[in-house]
Amino acid sequence: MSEALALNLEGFEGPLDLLLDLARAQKVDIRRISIVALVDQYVAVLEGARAVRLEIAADWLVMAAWLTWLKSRLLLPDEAEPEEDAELLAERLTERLAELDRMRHAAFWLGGQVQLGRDSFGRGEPEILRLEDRSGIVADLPALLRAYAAARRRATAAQPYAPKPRRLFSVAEAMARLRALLGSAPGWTVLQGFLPPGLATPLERRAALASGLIAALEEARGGGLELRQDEAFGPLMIRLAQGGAIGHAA
Amino acid sequence: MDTLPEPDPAVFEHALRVAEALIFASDRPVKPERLQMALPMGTHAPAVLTALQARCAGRPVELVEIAGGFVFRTALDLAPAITRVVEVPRRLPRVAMETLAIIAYHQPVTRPEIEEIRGATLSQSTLDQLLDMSLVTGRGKKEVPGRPTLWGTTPRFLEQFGLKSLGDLPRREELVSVEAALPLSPPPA
Amino acid sequence: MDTLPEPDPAVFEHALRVAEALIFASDRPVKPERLQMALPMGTHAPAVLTALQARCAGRPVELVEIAGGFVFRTALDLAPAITRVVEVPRRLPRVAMETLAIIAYHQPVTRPEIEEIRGATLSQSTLDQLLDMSLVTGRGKKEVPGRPTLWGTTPRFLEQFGLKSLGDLPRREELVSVEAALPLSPPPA
Repeated sequence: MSEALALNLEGFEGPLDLLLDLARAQKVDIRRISIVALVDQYVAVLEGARAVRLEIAADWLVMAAWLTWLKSRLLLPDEAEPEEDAELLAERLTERLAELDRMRHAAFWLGGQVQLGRDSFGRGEPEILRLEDRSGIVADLPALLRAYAAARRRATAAQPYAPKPRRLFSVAEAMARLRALLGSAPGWTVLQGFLPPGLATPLERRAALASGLIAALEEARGGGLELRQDEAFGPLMIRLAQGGAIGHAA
Repeated sequence: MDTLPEPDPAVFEHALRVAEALIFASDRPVKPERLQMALPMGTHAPAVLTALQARCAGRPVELVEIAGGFVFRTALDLAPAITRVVEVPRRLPRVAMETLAIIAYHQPVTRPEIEEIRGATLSQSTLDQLLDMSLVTGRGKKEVPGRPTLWGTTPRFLEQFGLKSLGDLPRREELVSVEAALPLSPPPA
Repeated sequence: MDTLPEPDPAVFEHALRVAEALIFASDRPVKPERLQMALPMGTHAPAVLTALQARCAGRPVELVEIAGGFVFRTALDLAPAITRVVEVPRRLPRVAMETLAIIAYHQPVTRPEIEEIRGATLSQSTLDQLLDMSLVTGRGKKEVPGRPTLWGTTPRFLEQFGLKSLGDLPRREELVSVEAALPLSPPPA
């Protein structure tokens, strides 16, 4: 007897499953079942199962404890307000059982439907109704332009780094040039006239001018030439010192 | 509504041929809009489908409306003969069927919610079974701590059980059995 | 050969129904031996198949013999109506797109020149791709040793990129800063 009960318990998918089965045994609308009777039946089944097997899953025992508590609340005379409304809890349990019952009916209804692959069969080997035309391409002008810019940037970046050669006119070069040219230039001449040709950038020209000025000042210090500037920011004029010989000073 | 002009009988006949071929060749329900694209000018998919359905009645392969479209399906009386040769897929166990019913009625629904309704834990293998058969699918996450996946049924579910839409499922109130006794009443025909 | 006894017409009719449903549901051509397993006693697959083939002649779906078995196939005349042509345009690979852009801006240009501009070798397959799509074409030979082909774009190129003429292309300087540009021939006018 108790053996049968234990086996019985194993056939259920959890306490709610068993409760639903017991509720159905009352043969009334699930919403009108007697919770008190249900609790007694549940506990009885569980006790029977415990007689043969002690290791009953915790959720079964928790449900038993909760149901016993619920039963005691329901049986108490309504005196003071209980902290939780037992009627409400019983109603909630009933509603849960009703929902599980509905879902079980739904499963049963589904099982009775005409099922594909069991009662009726679809096309086993469908035909391909799609023909892919791959002749077109996705490409628009922005993509083309991006590609061009990207290719050029990458090609440029791939060039080995070579610093731009900068033509600088050193002071030593400037002095050599002054010496070479001044002899052939009679009288006052603008300093810029002694700068080398072919200076491309403004930076190179300013650097050359500075070198030229330093070279001229150096020669003037040695007495080789004379400098003159008539006004602030005016042109710098140079000439060979009277009687002097450039290059022999210092 | 405007009354549609009567189509030329030859054109209508051609439309029937096109419809039969298109639906026959397809492995999934053909929606009227899809059929309309293939039909000759002046013929209308709903009228063609109605005529085709009438013509195919009683044939070994019948035209049925499922999952929002039309498909050919073998007649029910032939299943025993065919199953002798065609491999029959395994039956879904009770747990899987119940879980599927809960997903169908409560979708989108999370796994903890399914477990709550069934009052038992849901094993991964049960969910895997339903996923393998493409009967259910994930439908995003529920914005609660843990972000559990929301489950729902697929168009394949409708096809499997021959439903036009989820609206074809019995209403919840109809699922209550007043006699409340096992075994359950047989399903509606 | 023995002459087979004439089967009961009702049984033969049922055999025809079974055959039609089975072939419809099967995922591969049905061999007569396989069909035989599903047929009612006293009916023979070859005779049933012959009768079914005759019955389906002229229908939108015909019974055809393929690879030693039988399958239903939609009639050939209906193929254009039920086949949907889907355009699946391809994306040009990056190398092809860059090569095309360089040809567009530097035409007429030889392959070694393209390689120099891209700073990478140009595979024949890339050039073939552009030729296959009629985006570029040969425009004579350059009169240098080896006489390499000069490449230029086609009217199809203008069409693809929605250009009235090559003059519609933005100027090169607007795309690549002067600093970055290598000394190259001027862009098309």
